[in-house]
Parts: sequence; structure tokens; C-alpha cells
Amino acid sequence: MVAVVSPTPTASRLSWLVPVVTALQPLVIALLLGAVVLAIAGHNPLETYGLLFAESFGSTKRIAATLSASTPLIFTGLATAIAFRAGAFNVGVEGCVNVGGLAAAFVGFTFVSLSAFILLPAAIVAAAIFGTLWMVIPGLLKSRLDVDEVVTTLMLNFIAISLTAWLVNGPLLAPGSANSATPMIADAARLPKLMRGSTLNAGFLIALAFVILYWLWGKWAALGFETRLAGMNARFATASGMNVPGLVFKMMLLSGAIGGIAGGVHALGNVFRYVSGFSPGYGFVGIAVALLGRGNAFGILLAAILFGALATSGATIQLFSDVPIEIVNILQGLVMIFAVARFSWIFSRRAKS
Amino acid sequence: ADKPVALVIAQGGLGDQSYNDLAYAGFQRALKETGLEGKPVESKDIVAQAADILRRASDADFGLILDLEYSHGEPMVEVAKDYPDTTFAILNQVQKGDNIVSVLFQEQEGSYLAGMLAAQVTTDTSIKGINDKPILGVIGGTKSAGIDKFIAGFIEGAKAANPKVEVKVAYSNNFGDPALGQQMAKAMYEEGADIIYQIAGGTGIGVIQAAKETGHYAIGVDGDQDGLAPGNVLTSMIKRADVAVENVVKDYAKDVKLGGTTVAFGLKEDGVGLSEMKFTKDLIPAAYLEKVEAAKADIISGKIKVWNVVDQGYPDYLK
Amino acid sequence: MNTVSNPTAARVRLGAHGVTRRFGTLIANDTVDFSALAGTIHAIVGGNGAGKSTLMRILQGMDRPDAGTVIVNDQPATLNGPADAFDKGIGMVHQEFMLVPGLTLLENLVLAREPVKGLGLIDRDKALGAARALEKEAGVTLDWDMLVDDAPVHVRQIVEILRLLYRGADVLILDEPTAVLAPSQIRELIALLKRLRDDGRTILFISHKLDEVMGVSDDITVIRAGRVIRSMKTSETTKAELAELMIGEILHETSARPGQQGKSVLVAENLSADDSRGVAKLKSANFTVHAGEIVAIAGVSGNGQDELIGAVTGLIAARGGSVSLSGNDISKLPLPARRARGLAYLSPDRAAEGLCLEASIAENAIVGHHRRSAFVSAGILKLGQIAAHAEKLLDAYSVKRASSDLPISSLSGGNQQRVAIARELDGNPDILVACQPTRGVDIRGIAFIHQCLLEYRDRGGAVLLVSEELNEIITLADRIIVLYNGELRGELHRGDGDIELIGRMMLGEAA
Amino acid sequence: MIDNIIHAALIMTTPVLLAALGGLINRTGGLVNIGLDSMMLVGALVGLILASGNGNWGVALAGAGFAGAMMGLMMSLCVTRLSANEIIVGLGFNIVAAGLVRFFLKTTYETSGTLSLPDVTRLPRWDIPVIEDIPVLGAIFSGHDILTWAAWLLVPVTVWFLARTRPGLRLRAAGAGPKAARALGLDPLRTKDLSTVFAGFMSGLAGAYLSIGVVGIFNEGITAGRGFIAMAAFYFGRTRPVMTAIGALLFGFFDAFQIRLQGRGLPAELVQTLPYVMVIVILTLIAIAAKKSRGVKS
Ligand SMILES: Nc1ncnc2c1ncn2[C@@H]1O[C@H](COP(=O)(O)OP(=O)(O)OP(=O)(O)O)[C@@H](O)[C@H]1O
Ligand SMILES: Nc1ncnc2c1ncn2[C@@H]1O[C@H](COP(=O)(O)OP(=O)(O)OP(=O)(O)O)[C@@H](O)[C@H]1O
Ligand SMILES: [Mg+2]
Ligand SMILES: [Mg+2]
Repeated sequence: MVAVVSPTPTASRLSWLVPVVTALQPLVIALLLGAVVLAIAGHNPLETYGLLFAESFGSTKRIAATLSASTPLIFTGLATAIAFRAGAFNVGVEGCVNVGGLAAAFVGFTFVSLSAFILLPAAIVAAAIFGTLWMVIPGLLKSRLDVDEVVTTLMLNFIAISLTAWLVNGPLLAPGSANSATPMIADAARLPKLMRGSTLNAGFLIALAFVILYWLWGKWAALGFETRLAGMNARFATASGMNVPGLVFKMMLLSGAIGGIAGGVHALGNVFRYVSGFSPGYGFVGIAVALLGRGNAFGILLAAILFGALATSGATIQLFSDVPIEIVNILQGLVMIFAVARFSWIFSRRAKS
Repeated sequence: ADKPVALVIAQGGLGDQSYNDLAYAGFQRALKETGLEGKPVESKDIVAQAADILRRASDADFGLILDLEYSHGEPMVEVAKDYPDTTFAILNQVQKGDNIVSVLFQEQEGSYLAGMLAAQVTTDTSIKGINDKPILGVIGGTKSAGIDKFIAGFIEGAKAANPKVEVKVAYSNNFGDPALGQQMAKAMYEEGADIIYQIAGGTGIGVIQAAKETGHYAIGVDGDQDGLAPGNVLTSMIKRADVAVENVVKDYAKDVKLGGTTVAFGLKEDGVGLSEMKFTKDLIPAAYLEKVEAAKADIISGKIKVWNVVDQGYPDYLK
Repeated sequence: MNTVSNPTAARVRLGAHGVTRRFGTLIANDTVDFSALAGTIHAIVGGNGAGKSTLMRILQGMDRPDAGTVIVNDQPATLNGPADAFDKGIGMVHQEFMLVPGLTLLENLVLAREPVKGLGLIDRDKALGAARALEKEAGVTLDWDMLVDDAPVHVRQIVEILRLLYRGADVLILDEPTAVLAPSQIRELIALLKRLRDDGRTILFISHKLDEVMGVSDDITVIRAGRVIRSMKTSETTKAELAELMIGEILHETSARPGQQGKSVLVAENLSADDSRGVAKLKSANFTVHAGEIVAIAGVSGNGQDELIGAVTGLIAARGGSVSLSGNDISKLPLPARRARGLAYLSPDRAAEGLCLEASIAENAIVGHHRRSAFVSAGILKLGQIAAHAEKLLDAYSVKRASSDLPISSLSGGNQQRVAIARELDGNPDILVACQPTRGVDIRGIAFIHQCLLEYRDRGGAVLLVSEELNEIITLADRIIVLYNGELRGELHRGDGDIELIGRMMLGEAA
Repeated sequence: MIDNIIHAALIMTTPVLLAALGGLINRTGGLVNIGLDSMMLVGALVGLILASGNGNWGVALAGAGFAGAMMGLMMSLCVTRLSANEIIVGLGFNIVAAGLVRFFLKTTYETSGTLSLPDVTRLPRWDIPVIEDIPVLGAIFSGHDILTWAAWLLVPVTVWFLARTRPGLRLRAAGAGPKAARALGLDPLRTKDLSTVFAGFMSGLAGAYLSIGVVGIFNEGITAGRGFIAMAAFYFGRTRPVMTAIGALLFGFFDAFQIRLQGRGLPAELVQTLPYVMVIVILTLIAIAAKKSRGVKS
């Protein structure tokens, strides 16, 4: 009888496992489904998964590649999460990545005579500023006129992509380039590499710093506290004396700033210019990262690393197997879908109620 | 050489109905003939993964890495320095390096011929579907120097044949939306164009569909697209990316020293040119074709120098 | 008048045998035995969180017991969901309203059993006909094309009940149906319930108001902490005994002492305001609240209370007139600024506005005060101080909780309300605008909250009390103003008026 | 000129409108469907395959609708039965569908990206005698195919369905008050599932419209994000059919317009943003007008 009421010592020692298992369960189901697809396509699932793992985490170089690929996703995940936190469904981070990336690249290839101590911060600040500016219109529309932010930010993505495409092929086109690209940025504007022979750069450290800041901000900052409450219950927050539209506006801008920095860091640390195909949808993956990480700082970090690992290993396993990229995409989608599913439902008798 | 070969696929991926698909076809032919091992590498995030993929392939002991992605030029120079024993190949641009081979195409030369042919045809009302207006159209996939290189050559060729000809230019901003291509083409046909040159991948397939539906003409690109709508594709401006890739791989297999060289594929090398016009040859008066042939000879001999947007920037008529 | 065929003259129309329901470690229902006899009104009473709603949900098939069975017509029965319960003639009006927003009253009435012509087309005439017949039976008239969102609470309540009749239910489970009604509306409802019973229907009635329970019911079951304490005939018990059974101790009624009127704190002059659709709801109201007094605004909901509260607190912009606080005009200030000047506001809608249900208990206790210099410096919260302060506050208001870090939704309604009051009175505001402070709270909680308000007043606080509970108003208020149709009428002083008089004034009958 | 713009605008509108109506029903039932694009893509492929070899276009449409509906069902089950977040599931479906389509093309047709099949039966266009020769009216009413007609007829039908019918009422109830619906013995989860199946069906048709109605081939980029535009359309219309249709038409019109605006000295990239800019501008104007009218009353 006693055993039923109070958990046994063994159970309590292993109780930390419960959330881990719960978190892994969807991943396992996604992998199982992926295995079915692989098997149908005539690939050995175990071999493929082994290869994917090795190409993501199998050596220092591969780990570096994974972290490098996850860097922009950490930023976009945080940018999205911060707007969600305030109750604004901002799907426009993709646009911010593009304008931010172009702004940083512009500073980086224009003011080439400046020293790194000035140029690098200036380029990142430019990215943040342009990302912020990009969110002013939807932020104002949402907070002042209650115009749905999903539509406006989605539209602004298309506009950002077209606008940057125009700039980079017209006024900002590198002479002698056959595709739309700015000139390369000055060496002084480049973020230092963390490891020779890899693309992992100081941008990842900045991303980590942002994760920690985001966590601290959510826990310790008065603004973070207010944002969370406003996002959970706007009426309550208003009645408690908060300026909810103002908060929403601020958080949309902050989201834009971080989105801009995502692009800036990507331009200064990896691509070294702005070029067509600069962002293959980092902003959209950021939505998944934010939701997968459940808005939690470390959840976002893990989710970004997961997607980064799939992106980087998905490309390089093609060197060692015949598994085509689409299988990797399918896998990615499955992980996304099932990572947010709750399978307890199936086993629970009364979940219906 | 017997180390394996990698082919890095450019943005747009396999299935773009043009550049990537063509290059991959040449790649496969070469592998079959030489018996070499080889892998294509695609990625959604191809721009950012440039160095990552090139290094991984080098580390994995691939002997030749062909890269179709334009934005990989500069990263390749960096990576190539660290792997002197690996040969790298980049297309559409010249990059310096002892172990880098650059492959260039003179698409403007082939486009010139296409323009010259179209400008002659467009006022010949004896041909079905042709009106008397000297109006031609071009639909490009994106506004970029790489695409405008085709367009400039086309316009130059058209003006050479008939200075009064007007060339309408539009961009789809999308290489994979045939419905859009079809609508754009129809809009151009409505405005009096009767021949449209498409340089827009999958979007361009819609242009050819529009030609077929409205009884006008399209000009195909990259591969021989004459068969997509027999009789409605006036000709195709073929860019032998497949031959280029095939040749590079074969040379590598034969241990020809490739590093540090630049291979050009123009009219002279048969790297670009018009299709054989299997379905339209009989429609077109022979005189027009003769004039095109003459221009081709002049370009090969150097008598005509066609404008190259990538090297020379934009000409006045395409600003 | 349609009569209900008494189903095979069963003695126990609806009941439970050994029903147990656990939520995690909490036992909400502990081997509950319960029998509602056919053709009776059976009241179920108990404190907040006693397990009343849980038991009712089980009896309506919304929830299933972990052990035990439901009894229908003397026989054990299994209820596979609410549809099954409806088939057996059992319907329920839930504690929280279960009307669909965005639908009209008529649509809500017929939802799930719509009369149709061919093609699934709803037969509006038939639906309206049925609605009119039900109206007659209940003795009301409704605008059936009104959207639920626009309907006042008592109308919604009526629609919920009519809906059960429409579905042909002869067992009506009503979970706190009177919590939001005015006295006259309560009387009407009770009369209706009695009529329905006399037609042979069986009614399960939950309320925290023991007067009502004594007045309406034939039988009473008392539940405490998930167990049935006793079932009895209403005629065999008294209010005092019920109260003692419910809470396990004897509760002393709050005694009303007159307050000491001080200087004027809140002055409203010619205040008028519109509702969200621009309809004038508050017309030129004038009143003053002094330090050390409780001024109550009595009125049936929908007569302008929301607009009055909104205009005083700054939640909505007034259309005209002015509000001043301690001599300063605050008419143009938004709510945060008014709060900063010493105004506190206890919302009538605890779940949606008064509390943030997903946030923790401690957070709910501190919100609004977290920018105090003791709790924040340079935008960084001093979490240690805040937690300590929250603990102190929660202890002072005896909030029963496992841990202050749990979401506040884990508390019972009474305890939730304590948190809200603790927060609003923290920091000694100049004036508290307290709206429906005891809605849905059990008798022990009510006594406690009343005590808090009186102590605050005695410390020199000013209270503007807006309530539909006349008993509450009589107990607490030093002055009573009646709000009818957007106008303030008559002013009564402590001891002046009786419930009947105020009730008539609320309906615009007397001045 | 104006005739041509009208005609082109209507053609560009049809797929967006079809999917938007599906999405609207879906959202009314309580699910915001970000995966419309994936259902469109699969519909486009299935439609083309069934219409090839001189197939029957009716069968092709049915097949495309069915394929989309199946995708909708799977998506809905993930949301309603596995309580997965609908936004992520939608994004995930877009990725998985794109991958599966490429994979299928590679393994079955040994092609990638584009599928061009012989003898594709195209959707017939109906010319209406007399009217077809009247300017403007002819462009509006003549020369359209069954799906264009269906899409526009469905607008009033949807209004009627939601306002007047039993399933319409239950759908609204499932979306706006699932708890209440359940308390009344309805099954809101199943209603939600059905509404997603419908959204999938409509998106499948929209896809088939692109592949066998407009171009006659399939390309993996054939939807070109029109599923997202459809989503924007029903957001634009605040889930009301007529406004949603206007939103879809707005896209179609400005799309047709921008094509014709090109090559007139304006940069192509900037002209192409016209539809998106217009949506923001119009939403803003509507919001300002709404605010003003509220201000006037008070
Ligand atoms: N879905 C649920 N999950 C977890 N706990 C629950 C749930 N529903 C009720 N409880 C718990 O069960 C207990 C009984 O709740 P119930 O709603 O039956 O109380 P009640 O008697 O109706 O109270 P009140 O008078 O305040 O309405 C409470 O402690 C409550 O916290
Ligand atoms: N899913 C749930 N998980 C945990 N607690 C729950 C859940 N659902 C309801 N409860 C709790 O059950 C208790 C009783 O619920 P109920 O709906 O009867 O309201 P209440 O707390 O009694 O408040 P009131 O009577 O004032 O409305 C509350 O504490 C409520 O928060
Ligand atoms: Mg002509
Ligand atoms: Mg209850």
C-alpha cells in the first residue's frame, strides 16, 4: 500500500529518465518511419542512420560542420521564439535574415579601410538595425491596428527576397559576377574561425551567448517576465497594468533584430557576402526550431543542432552512399512532424476527455 | 587516375531541366566510359555548405571535384590550397589555383545565332503563326548577369539581322513555375511577339507550352528542347554543359594535367550552338539559315565579337 | 406545456455507486454513493474543490470513473460520452458556460440536434417554433438571432437550460447555475426549476449559496474532500448544520461594522462610456468614494457595470466626464498610470482577466508589483526577494498550495481568488475597485474575503464594490448605489435598505 | 489588353481560390493548415499521371482530390489524435511531400524535377456562344474550365453551407467551441478531421488545375508557394468566403498585372512584389477604416 502512494527509491533515482524518454520517443518513431521509406528505396536503414550519425558527430571536423550549420538556426529559432512569447506569430524572420545579411555584407565590402574592431561590430549592428526596421511595419500594424501579423510577415518575406535580389543584381552587384552576388567582404569584417579547415566561426559563440541571454532574460528580466505573461494572457496582462501592444511591438522589433543578426552572422562568418540562395529558408526552419524547443532556450539550441546535423550530414552522406537528398528531406520532415506529437494518447484510456 | 569523382550540384538541384540535369547526364556518361566511381552531391543549403562539402570530399579522398554552383568559386580557391593532390573544377568562371580547372561557356555566342534566326523569321508572315511585327520576346529565370549574358547575345544577334527589331524582356524570378512561365509567354504573344527565347528552366517549359497552345514559337535552351513541342520550338540554344563535364572527367581519368587551365566552350569548341531543328528546318527559308551559318563562321574566326555581360558589364541596350 | 413521461417510475433516476476518480495523486471522488430520486430537486453542496463538478461530469458521461458505476433508473449503466447520456435523458449545464461563441442563440439551442429539411439545410422555422415553445414554458422572451457573445449572462444561462429541454432531457444537472445571476433572476430560475420538477423532471443542483439550496431542494448531499459526508432531506436540516458539514467547523458570520468616512478619494463626474460596439451603456454617472468606506454598485449585469468599471480603471476610454483620484484628474490616463497612482482592480472574470492560469501561483501574486524598486533594479528582477515576498503574501492570505511554483490553475477557485485579492491589496492602494469578489467561492472563502475587504477599509482604504450578490452588498457596503440601464439611482446607507427594496431598484421598479 | 488581363487574372486566381476555400473550411473547423502547398503538389502530380495517355480528366481530378484528401487525413490525425502542433506538422508535410514527390519521380519515372507525359488530356475550356465575343464579359465568363467555375460557384455555396446547413453549423461549433460541442455529444475532433480532408481535397484539385488545367506538365516547383498564398487569402478574408475570394482575386489580378508591367522600365524584381505589397496596403486600409468607423460611433 505504502509503495503505491510514495514512489519507490529506484523510481525516484530514475525519474529524470522520464522526460528524456518522452522527448526521444517521437524521434524514434520518425526514425522508424524513415527506415520504412529507406527500405522501400532499397537502402539499408541501419547503415544510413549510422552514416548520418557519423557525418554529424563522427569526428571533430564533422561536429564543427554540424555546429556551423546550426548557427543560423539558433538565431532564427530564438528570433521566432521571442515573438511567439509575446503572442505574436511572426513568420517573417526569413525576410529579416535576408535584409540583415545584405546589410552586413554591404558594410563589410564598402568600408574596407576600417579596422576589424570597428568594422565587424558595425556590420553586425547594421544587420540588427535592418532586421529591426523590417519588422517595424508588421509590428506597428499588429500593435496599433490589429492587422494579422501572419499575413503581413509572410508577405514581407516575399518582398524581402525580391528586394534583396534586385539590389544584389543591380546597385550592389559585384563586377564580373555571373550570378547575383555582392563583392566579397573585407578580411577585417570576417568573423574569426574557431577551427582551421572548417566553417565553424565565432558566430556560433555569439549564438550561444544569445541562447544564454535569452534564458537569463526570460528568467530575470522584468521585460521577459512581462512578455511571457502578455503572451499567455493578454487581457490579464493589460488589467495588471502592462502596455501589451507596446510589448508586442517591442518584441516584434527584437525578433527582427535577432533575425537580422542571423543573416549578418551568416554573411560575416560563412558566406562572406550576400548572394542569391543566401538563406535556404533559415527563417522557416526557425519556426520549427522554436516550436520544437517549446520556446525554451536550451530546447531551441538542441532543436537547432538537430536540424543542423541533418542538413550537413544529409549533404555529405551522398559521397558515401547512394541515398539521395530527398530521403534526407523526408526524414527531416518526419522528425519535425513527430517531434511534436504525443503518443501517450494512444495508450491512454481517457485522453478523449 | 582512379580516385573517385564528385559532382556538386548547383542551386535548383537535379531536375531543373537545364544546367544541372545536363551536367549530371555528362557526368554519368563519363563515369560509365571511364569506369570511375563517382557521386553527385545535392544540398538545400548549398551556398553555406561550400567549403564543408569540398573539404569533406577531399578528406574522403576524392580525386576530382567538379562544382556546378557559381557561389563556390571563392571558397574553392581557399579549400584547394589545403588539398594540392585533389583536382577541382569550377564552371562558368575563372578561378586561380594550381589544382583548379575553370570551365567557361560562351552562351552569348549561341544566343547571338538564335537572335539572328528569330529576327529574320519574325517578319516573315508566310510562316504559320508569324505576324509582320518585328517583335521578339525573352523570358529569363532571374535578373542576373549569368542570364543576361544569354539575353544580351540574343538581342545583339537580332539587331544584327534587323535593326528595327524590338525585344521584350521579362523575368519570372522563379526557375520552377511553369504556370507562371506560360502566363508570361501568353502576355508577350498578346503584345505582338511571336517568338520567345526562354532561359528559365522549369518555368521555361511553361513558355514552350504556351507556344504550342497559341500556335507561336519558343526557343529552347541548354538542352535540345525542340521535341517538347515539335514544330513550335523554333530552335534550341544548346549549352554543352554535359560535354564539358564529360570531357573534364575523361581527361582526369587519362591523367591529363588539368590544374591551372581554363577550358572555354564556345561556338568554336562546339560547346554552344543551335539545335539541328529537326521539326522546324523545313519551315524556315534556307536563306535565313545560311545567314546564321555565316555569322557562326564570323564568330569562330573572330570577325564578330559578341558582347559578354559577365566580362564587359551591361551593354546600353540592356541597362 | 409538455409533460415528461416518468420513465418506468424508477426510484433512483440518476446516481452513483462507489464512484472513485483520481487525478494523479489527488482523489477528487472517493467511493461516492449518491442517489437522485425521480421527480426531485437534489442539491449537492461542498467547498471549492470538494469534487462536485467532477461527480457531475461523470454522471453526464463527460468523464469516466476509475472505479464504481453510474446508476440510471435503478440499474448500473455505462455512459459512453455525453451523447449517450442525452439518449438516456440526462443533460448538464456546466459550471463554465458551454455555449459556442460566434453562433446565435438559436443555433446554440439546436446545435447537435438541428431540425433539417433536405440537403442538410437547417429548418429555421421549425427551430424557431421549438424555441418559442420553450420560451413559453420557461416564461421568458429572447432575441434568438442575437449572437451568444452579445447576450447577457442570465440569457446565456437560460439558453443552456432550454437547450437541455430541447434535447428532451428529463434529468437536468446544473453546476452553479446561480453564481452569475441577480436575485430576481435567481428567483425566476428557481421557480422554473420547481415547475420543471413538478412536471416530473429530476434536477441536480449545485450552489454555494445555502439560502438557495434550502429554498429549492428536496434532498441535499454534502461532499467534502471527495467524500459524501451525508445525504438528507432538506426538511431535516438547517443552513447552519449544512455549513458545518461542508467545512467541518463552525463558521461565524462576518459582522458588519460601519466604516469611518475620510477624505474623498475617487470622484466620478458625468462619467459616460460606450460598449465595444459603440452603444452608450453608462450615462453621466456621478459618485464619490471616500477613504474608509465601501461603496457598492448594485445592479443586474449588463446595466453598465462593465463600462463603469472600464471607465474608472482606464480599461476603456470614457466618452465623456471625468474621473479623479485623490484630487488629480486621471481621465486621460491609461490603466498602468492609474495603477501607479494608487488604484487597484480586482477583475470580475478571474479565469480570463484576474489571473494568468498558466503562470505560477507566486507569479500571479506578484504581477503588477514586480517593478517596485525593492524587486527590480535596472530591469533585472530580484527573484530571491520576489519569491520571499510572494511566500509571505500567500501565507498571510492562507492560500492552500503544494508549492508556489505550481501553475495557479492547480488551486481551487476560492484559493485562486485569495491570490488575486492578496495581490491587489498588497502595497496598500488608495482605492480598490473590487468586482464580483466572491463569485463561485465557497462559504469559507467568502467569509475570508469579506474579512479582508473590511480590514482594508478599516485601515483607511476606499473600496468601490461592484457585485450582483445582494447579501454581500448588504454585509459590506457603507453606501449602496443602484445602477439601472446605465444610470445611477438612489443611494442607500448601511442599514437603510433591505434586499427586497434593492432588488426592486435593480430592476428599475422603484426609486 | 484588359480582356487578357482579366482572363489571366482569373486563371491565376483559380488554384489559389480552390485551396483557400479548403483552408477556410479547415480553419473554421479549428485547424490552420500550413500544409496546403504539399497537398497541392501531390494533387498536381496525381492529376497529371491520371490524365496522361489520353486519360479521362474527370478521373484525373477525382484522383488528385483523393490524393490531397488522404494527405489531409494524415495531417489531421497527427494534429487531432497525436496532439502535434499544427504549424510544425504543416511545415513538416511540405518538406516530406516535396521529398516523396522527387523520390517517386526518380524511382518510377527515372526523372527528376519535371514530369512530362504523352497525350495528357487537358481540362476542357468552355466557350459560351455570344458572350465570348462581348468585351470584358466574354473574358469574365467565357473560356474557363470546370474548376474555375467550380471555385467561384463554391464561394456562395460556402457562405450558404456555413450559415444554413447542419454540417456547417457543426463545423463552426467544432472550431469555435470544441468543448461545448463535445458536451453536447458531438465529435469535434472528427469534424476537424473531415474539414482537413476537405482542405486536402480542394488543394489536390488546385494542384491538378495547375498541372492539367494550365500547363500540361508537372514540375516539382509547380505550386510555387501558392498554398501559402491561399493561406494568406483566408487570413486576409478573416475566414469569410467572399472576402477570401476577393483576397485570392487580388493576388491573381496583381500577378497578371505585374507580368504585363514588366519590361516597361521598372525592375522586374520590384514589380513582382506588387501582389504582396498590395495585400499589406489593403489590409492596412481596411484596418484604418474599421478603426475610423468605430471612432465615429463613439
Ligand atoms: N481535469 C482535472 N485534472 C486534475 N485535477 C482535477 C481535474 N478536474 C478537477 N480536478 C481536481 O479535483 C478536485 C475536485 O474538483 P471539482 O471541480 O470536482 O471541485 P468542485 O467541488 O466542483 O469545486 P467548486 O465548488 O470550486 O466548483 C479539485 O481539487 C481539482 O483540483
Ligand atoms: N486539467 C486540469 N488540470 C489541473 N487542474 C484542473 C484541471 N481542470 C480543472 N482543474 C482544476 O480543478 C478545480 C476545480 O475546477 P472547477 O472547474 O470546478 O473550478 P473551481 O476551481 O472549482 O473554481 P470555481 O468554482 O471558482 O469556478 C480548479 O482548481 C481547476 O483549476
Ligand atoms: Mg512578328
Ligand atoms: Mg465545480
